[in-house]
Amino acid sequence: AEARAAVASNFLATFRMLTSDFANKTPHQIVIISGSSGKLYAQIQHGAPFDLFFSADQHRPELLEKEGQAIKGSRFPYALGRLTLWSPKPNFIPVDGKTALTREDITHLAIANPKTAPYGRAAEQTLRSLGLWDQLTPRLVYGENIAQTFQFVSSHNAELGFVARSQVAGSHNQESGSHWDVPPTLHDPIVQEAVLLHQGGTNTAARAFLEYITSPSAQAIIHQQGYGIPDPEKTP
Amino acid sequence: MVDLDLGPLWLTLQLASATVIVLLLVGTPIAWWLAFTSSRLRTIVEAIVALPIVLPPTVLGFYLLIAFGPHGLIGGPWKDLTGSALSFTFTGLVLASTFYSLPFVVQPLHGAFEAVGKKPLEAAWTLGASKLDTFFTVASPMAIRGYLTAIVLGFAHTLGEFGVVLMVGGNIPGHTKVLSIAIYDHVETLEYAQAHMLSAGLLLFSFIVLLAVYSANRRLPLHVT
Amino acid sequence: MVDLDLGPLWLTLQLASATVIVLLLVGTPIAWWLAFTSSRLRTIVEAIVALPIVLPPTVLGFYLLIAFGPHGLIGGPWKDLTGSALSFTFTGLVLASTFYSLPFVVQPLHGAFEAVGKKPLEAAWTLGASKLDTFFTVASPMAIRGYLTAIVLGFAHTLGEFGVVLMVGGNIPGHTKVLSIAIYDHVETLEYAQAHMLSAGLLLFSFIVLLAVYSANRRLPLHVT
Amino acid sequence: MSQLAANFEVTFPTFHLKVSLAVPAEGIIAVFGPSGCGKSTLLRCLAGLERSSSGSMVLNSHIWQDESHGIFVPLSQRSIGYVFQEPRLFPHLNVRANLHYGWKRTSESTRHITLEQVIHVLDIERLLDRLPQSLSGGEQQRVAIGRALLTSPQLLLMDEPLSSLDLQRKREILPFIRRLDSEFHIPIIYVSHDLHEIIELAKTVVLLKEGTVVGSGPIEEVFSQLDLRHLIPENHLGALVDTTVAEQDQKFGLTKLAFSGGHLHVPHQPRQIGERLRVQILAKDVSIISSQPSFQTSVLNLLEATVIEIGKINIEHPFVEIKLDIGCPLLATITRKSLTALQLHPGQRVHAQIKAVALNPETHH
Amino acid sequence: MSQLAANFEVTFPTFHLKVSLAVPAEGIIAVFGPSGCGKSTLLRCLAGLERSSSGSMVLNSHIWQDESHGIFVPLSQRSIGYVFQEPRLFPHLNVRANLHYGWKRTSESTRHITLEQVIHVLDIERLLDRLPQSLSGGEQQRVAIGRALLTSPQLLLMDEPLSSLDLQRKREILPFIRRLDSEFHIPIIYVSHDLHEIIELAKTVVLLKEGTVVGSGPIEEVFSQLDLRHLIPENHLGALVDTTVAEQDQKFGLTKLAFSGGHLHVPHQPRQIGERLRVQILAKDVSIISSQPSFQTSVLNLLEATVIEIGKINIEHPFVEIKLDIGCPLLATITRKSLTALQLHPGQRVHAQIKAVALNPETHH
Ligand SMILES: Nc1ncnc2c1ncn2[C@@H]1O[C@H](COP(=O)(O)OP(=O)(O)OP(=O)(O)O)[C@@H](O)[C@H]1O
Ligand SMILES: Nc1ncnc2c1ncn2[C@@H]1O[C@H](COP(=O)(O)OP(=O)(O)OP(=O)(O)O)[C@@H](O)[C@H]1O
Ligand SMILES: [Mg+2]
Ligand SMILES: [Mg+2]
Repeated sequence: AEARAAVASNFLATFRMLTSDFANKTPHQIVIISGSSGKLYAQIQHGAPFDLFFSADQHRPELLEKEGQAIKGSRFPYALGRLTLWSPKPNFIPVDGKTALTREDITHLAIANPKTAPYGRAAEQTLRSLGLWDQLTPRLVYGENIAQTFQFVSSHNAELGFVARSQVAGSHNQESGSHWDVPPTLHDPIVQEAVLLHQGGTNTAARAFLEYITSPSAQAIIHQQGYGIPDPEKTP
Repeated sequence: MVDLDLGPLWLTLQLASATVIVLLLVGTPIAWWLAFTSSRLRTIVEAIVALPIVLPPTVLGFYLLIAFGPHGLIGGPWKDLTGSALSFTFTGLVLASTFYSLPFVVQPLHGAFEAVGKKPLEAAWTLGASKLDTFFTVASPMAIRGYLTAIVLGFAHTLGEFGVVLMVGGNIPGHTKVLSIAIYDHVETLEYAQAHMLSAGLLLFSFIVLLAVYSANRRLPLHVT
Repeated sequence: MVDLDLGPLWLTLQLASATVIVLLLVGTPIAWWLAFTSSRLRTIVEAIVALPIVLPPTVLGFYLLIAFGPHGLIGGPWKDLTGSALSFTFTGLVLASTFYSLPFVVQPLHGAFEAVGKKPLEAAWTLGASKLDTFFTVASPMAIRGYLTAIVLGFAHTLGEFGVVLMVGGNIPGHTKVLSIAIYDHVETLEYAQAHMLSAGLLLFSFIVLLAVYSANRRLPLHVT
Repeated sequence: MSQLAANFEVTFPTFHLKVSLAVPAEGIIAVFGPSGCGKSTLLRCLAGLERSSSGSMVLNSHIWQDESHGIFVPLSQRSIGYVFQEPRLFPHLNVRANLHYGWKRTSESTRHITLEQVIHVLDIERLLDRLPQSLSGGEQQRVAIGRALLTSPQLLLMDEPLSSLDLQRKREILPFIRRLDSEFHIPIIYVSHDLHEIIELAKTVVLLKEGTVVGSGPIEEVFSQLDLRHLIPENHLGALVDTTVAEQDQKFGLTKLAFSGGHLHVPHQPRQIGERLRVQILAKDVSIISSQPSFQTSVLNLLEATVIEIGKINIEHPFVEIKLDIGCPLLATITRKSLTALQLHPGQRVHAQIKAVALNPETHH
Repeated sequence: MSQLAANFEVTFPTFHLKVSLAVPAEGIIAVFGPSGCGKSTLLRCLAGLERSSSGSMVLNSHIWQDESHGIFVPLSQRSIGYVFQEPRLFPHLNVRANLHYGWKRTSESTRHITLEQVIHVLDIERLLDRLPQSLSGGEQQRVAIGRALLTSPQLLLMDEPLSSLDLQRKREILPFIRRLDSEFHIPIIYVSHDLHEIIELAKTVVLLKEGTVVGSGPIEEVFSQLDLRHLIPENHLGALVDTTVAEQDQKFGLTKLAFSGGHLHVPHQPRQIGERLRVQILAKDVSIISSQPSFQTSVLNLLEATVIEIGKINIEHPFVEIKLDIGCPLLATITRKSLTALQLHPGQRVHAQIKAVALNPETHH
C-alpha cells in the first residue's frame, strides 16, 4: 500500500533515507510531502489528503489531535533536534562556543526565526542562557527556517550561526569548518512529534511506517543523521 | 551522480501551459472591457485585478486554501457541482495560479488594446467583419506585443511561482509537486548539486523558449516604424 | 486584542518605493533600447530580462545570497567599493527586488514605447526638442499606460514579494523585516487573527492606492479614440 | 427610383450635427463644405459608426437604422464600403492581405468588383507584398480605396479619397469611380474639397455648413442657386448644359454637340452619335461680344445670346456676373469696365464667345 | 545669394532615391511629382530624419550635413520646421500645448512669428483647448502647420500641408505662407499635388520622377521646358510675364500692368505704382485673332503679337500650342481647326486676346 506523509522540511533528508529503507523492508511505499510545519498544519486543517504528519515541533501535532484531525493517542516524538553553532571557516569556533560568540569580528550571527522555527527558539534560549542575547541581538539575522539559516552561514554572509546538527553531521554534507555542539541543557529540548492523521487511520502502510519508525534500524538512521533519540518513557 | 526526478518538470510545464491558456481566456475579455468601456466601474475593476499580487504568495495561498476547501466559498460550490475537491488537485493549482498571475496578463493586454484603439476596429467592421472576427483578425494581431508580454510574464511567473502553489497544491508528487517546489526542496535539504542542476536546466530551457518566442515575434510584421 | 507591529509596513513601503524608482531608472533605458534597436542582440537581451522570474523566489534568493556574499560576484566588488556588505541590508533588498521585478517593468514599457513609435519622436525633434527632452515630453507621457502598468506591477510585486526578500534580507526587524514576512510569520505561527488583519490592511491600502492611481490616469488625456 | 433617406443628430462638446437627407441613391453624391463642418461626422453616422438615439437611415428598401423602432443593423451586415479620411490600413497585414480582408468577407454572389480590376486601376500591383508602413501617403490611399471597393458594397462612403494623389493618378481613378454606379449600381457619398473633382463626378451635391445641410439636390441646381454662391468659389461658377453628340470631326479632332440653343465644339470625345453628354461652361470662360464679328477668330463657339440678368455690382469687386439665355441658361463673368463699354442691359442681343478648350464634358447617365 | 545645396542617396528595398539639388534658398520651392516618386523621402533627408552615408546638406552658410567630413547636426539644432504629410499632433497635449511645443524651444530672439498671428491666420482660436483626437482632418492639419511655423525656422518643409483644406481656407492661408519668405526670410520646400497652389506660390520647382530630379529651376523655365510638358497637365501650361504696376483704375476696380510688350489689365491689386508683379497667362486663356478687330469686346487685353513657333501637330490631339512674341514669350493653345482657319505661320502678325480674369498675378520678390 501507499501512504502520504507530510514532513517538516528540516527532517526531509533523513526522512527520505527512512522511507527508502522502509520500502526495501516492506511492500509499502511512502509518498513524501514536505513543507514548513505551519504550512502543512494549515493544509491538514483544510482537508489535505495526508496520512501522516511529521512535524518539527510538538505544538502542531497536539493541536491537530485536539481539533480531531488526528487520531487520538497516535502522537509520539520521533526525533530530538540538536543545535550546533557552526562556521564554514576552520578554527573560527574553538572548543568553547561562548568564546566564539563573543568574538569581535562577528558581523552577523544567523539563527532561525524563533517565532516560527523550533531551532530558532532553542537558539534564542541558548543565547539567553549564555547571557549573550541582548549583546548579540543587533547582529542577528533570521532565517525563516533552519535550512535558510544554514544557507546564510554556508554562503559566508553570516560568519556563524546556530544550525541543526543534522545539517553539519548528516551524511549528505561534508561541510568543513568548525562547530560547537550546543549542550542540550542550554535550551528546552527540540522535540519533533509525529501523528497519525484521520485519513491514515485505515492505511496499512501508514501504520506499518509508524511501527518502523520506532524500530532500531530506523533509530540508527535518525541518530546517524545528527538527531537525538527521544526517550520512549517521555512519550505522552 | 546526482539523481533527478523529472516528474515535476512535466507537471510544471503542464501547469504553466494550462494556466497561461486559462489566463488568456479569462484575461482577454477583462482587458478588452477595461480598454474600451466608459463605465464608472472601470477603475474599481482595474484596482481589483491588480490586488492579488500585493499579498505574499503563501498568504494568498492560505486564503485560497480556505476558499478552495470543501466548505470554502469556491470549493464548496465546486464540490457540489463536480463532486471533487479543488484544493490539492491540479485543477485547483491552475485556478490558484490564474488568480495570482491575472494582473500580469490583464495589464499588458489592457495597454495593448488601448494602443490599438478604435480606428482599425471600425475599419474592419466596415469591411464586413463581425466583432469577434475583428477581434481575432485585427485587434489581437495588432496587440501581439501585449500578448507576448502577457504570455511570457504569465508563463514564467507560473514556472517560478511557489508560495501559492505550495499552499494550495500540497506538494504531492505527481499531482501537485511542481519544479519550483522540487528545487526548493533540494535547496532546503542542502542538496545543492541537484538544485543547481534543476535551476540551470530550468533557466536554459526558459532561455531557449524565450529566445525562440522573441525571434519569432521579431519576424512578425508588426514593429516600430 | 491582537497586537500589531507597524514597523514592517513602513519598511515595506520604503522598499517598494525605492525598488520602483530603481526599476524605472534601470528599466526605462533597457525598454527603450529594446523598442528601438535593430541590433541582433535584442532578442537575447529580451530573453535574459525575462529570466529571473522563472526561478522560484527562494531559489533565486539563494543564488542572490551567494552573489551578494562577501566573496560573491556582486557582493565582493561592492564591499571593496563601499566598505559594507550587500546582504542583510536595505540596499541589498532593493537590488534583489529590482532584479526580480525587472521584467514586470521592462516588458510593459517595451510594449508602450513600441506603440508610441518613431513618428511622434521625429515630430518633436523637428520642433527643436533634444532626444532627452523628447523622451520626457513626448515618449513617456504617450507611454503613460505602460508606466502605469510597470509601476503597479513593480510596486505590488515588491509588496507581496517574499522569497527573495526573506533570503537576501535576513528578516532583521526594522531593517529587512518587511510586511510580507510579518504576515507570513503570523500564518506560520497560527496567529491567524493578526495575519487576517495585516492582510486586510494591506489589501485595503493597496486598493485605495490603486483606485487613486487609476482614476487619476483616467482623467489624463491619453485615451482610446 | 432608389432613394437614400437619413436623419441624424450628433452632439459633441463644441459641435452639433443635425442632418436630414433625402437624395436619390444614384451616382455620386458629393458632400461639400468647409473644414470642420461635419462631413466626416455625417459619413460616420451613415456608416453606423456614430449612433444617436433618434437616428434613421434607409437605403432603397433597406432599413439600416430606425431608432424609433429600435432597429440598428450591425455594421458588418450593412454592406457599406468606407474609405476613411486617413488610410487606416491594417499594419500587420501586407497590401494583398489588406485588399483581401473585405473581399473574403463578401459573399461570392455579390463580388462584382474583381481583384484584378482594382489592382489595375489603382496601379498597386507592385505594392502587393509590402507592408502599409513602408508605403508613401498616396500609395496608402490607393490601397485603402481598393480595400473598400473589393467589398462590392451597396453604398460607398469616401472621405477625401484622392486628396494625396497627383493629377495623373486622379485621372486614372476618377473614371473608374464614376463607372461604379453605372456598372455596378453602387451609389457613392463622396467628400471632397476639390471642386474640379466634384464637378467632374457628382450628380447630386449636399452642401454642409456648421453641422446643417444648407443645400442639397442635383448639382446644376445647387451650383446656380444665388444664395449658395458664397460657398462656391467664383472660378467654379458656371452653367451645366445638357447636350447630345451630333457629329465627330475626325480631321480636327473635335466633337460637335447639339443642345437646345445650337451647337458646341469640344475636344474629341469617344462617344456614339446621339449619346447624351452634360458639359459645364464656367462663367469665367465666357466672353460677351456686342455684335456678330466679321473677322476670323480662333474661338469656335460663338453663340447668339440674350442678356437675362445682370448680377450685383459691388464697388469692391471688379467683376460682374451676367446671366444669358442661349436656349438654356449661361453664366458669364466680365469686368465692370467691359460692362460699361458694352452698355449691357437685360433683353439685349449679344454674342457669347466660349473657348472650346474650357469645356468640361461629363457623362452622368 | 542664399543657396540650398543637397545631395542624398537612400535605398529602400523597392525604391532608390538619388538626388542632387542646388536651388536658391528663397521663396517657395515646390517639389512636384507623381505619388511614390520620393517627395516625402526627399523632405525626410533634408530634415535629417533619413540619413545616408554620403549625404550632404548646406543651407546658406550652415553646413547641416556633410558625411564626407563626418558632419551631421542633430535635428533639434537645425532650425527646420516640418509639416508632415499626416498631422502627427501630440495626442497627450491639447492644441495650445501642441502649438507651444516648438515655440517654447525657440530662443526668444528668433521668434519672428507670433502665436497671435498663427492662431489668427489658421483660425484655430476655438480649438485651443481641444485634444487632437477630437479634431476634424482639416483642423488637425491647420494645427500642424501652426506648430511648425511657431518655431520660426530657417527652412520650412511642408508635405502637402493644405491637402485636406477647403478652398476658402487655402485662400486664407496661402498668402500667409507666401509672406513667410518676404517678411521673415523663411524659404519653404513645398510638396503639393495641386498645380494651382504651386503656380500661385512657387518661385522654384523641383520635378521628381522615380527618385531622381528630372527638372529644377525657376518655375517659368521649368514650366515651359518642352520635354517636361508631359509632367505638367495641359491646362497649366502657360507663360509667366514680369510686369510693373502702371496705373490703378479705381472706377472699374482694375490694375494696369506695364510690361515689355505693352499693358495688361488685371483685377485690382493692392500695390504701389511701380511695384513689380509676375503674372501667369495660361495658354488656354489666350485666343488668336488674325487682325485688329473693329468691334467692341469684353476682352480687355488685346495685344499685338508675332507667331514664333507652331507646336507639334498630333493627329490624335485636337489642340496645337503656339508660341507668340508680345515683347516677351506668350503661349496659346488653339484648336487645329482654328489653326487651319487662321492659316497661321511663323512670322505672321496676329492679335493675342487674353481674358483679364484669367490672369493670375503673383508676387515673387
Ligand atoms: N520605409 C520604407 N521602406 C520601403 N519603401 C519605402 C519606405 N518609405 C518609402 N518607401 C517607398 O519609397 C517610395 C517613395 O516614397 P515617398 O513617401 O517618398 O513618396 P512620395 O513622393 O512622398 O509619394 P506620395 O505623394 O504618395 O506621398 C515609395 O515607392 C515608397 O513605397
Ligand atoms: N470626437 C469628437 N469630439 C469632439 N468634437 C469632435 C469630435 N469629432 C469631431 N468633432 C468636431 O466636430 C466638427 C466636425 O468634425 P468633422 O470631422 O465631421 O469635420 P469635417 O467636415 O470632416 O472636416 P474636415 O474637412 O476638416 O475633415 C469639428 O469641429 C470637430 O472638431
Ligand atoms: Mg473630415
Ligand atoms: Mg509623400
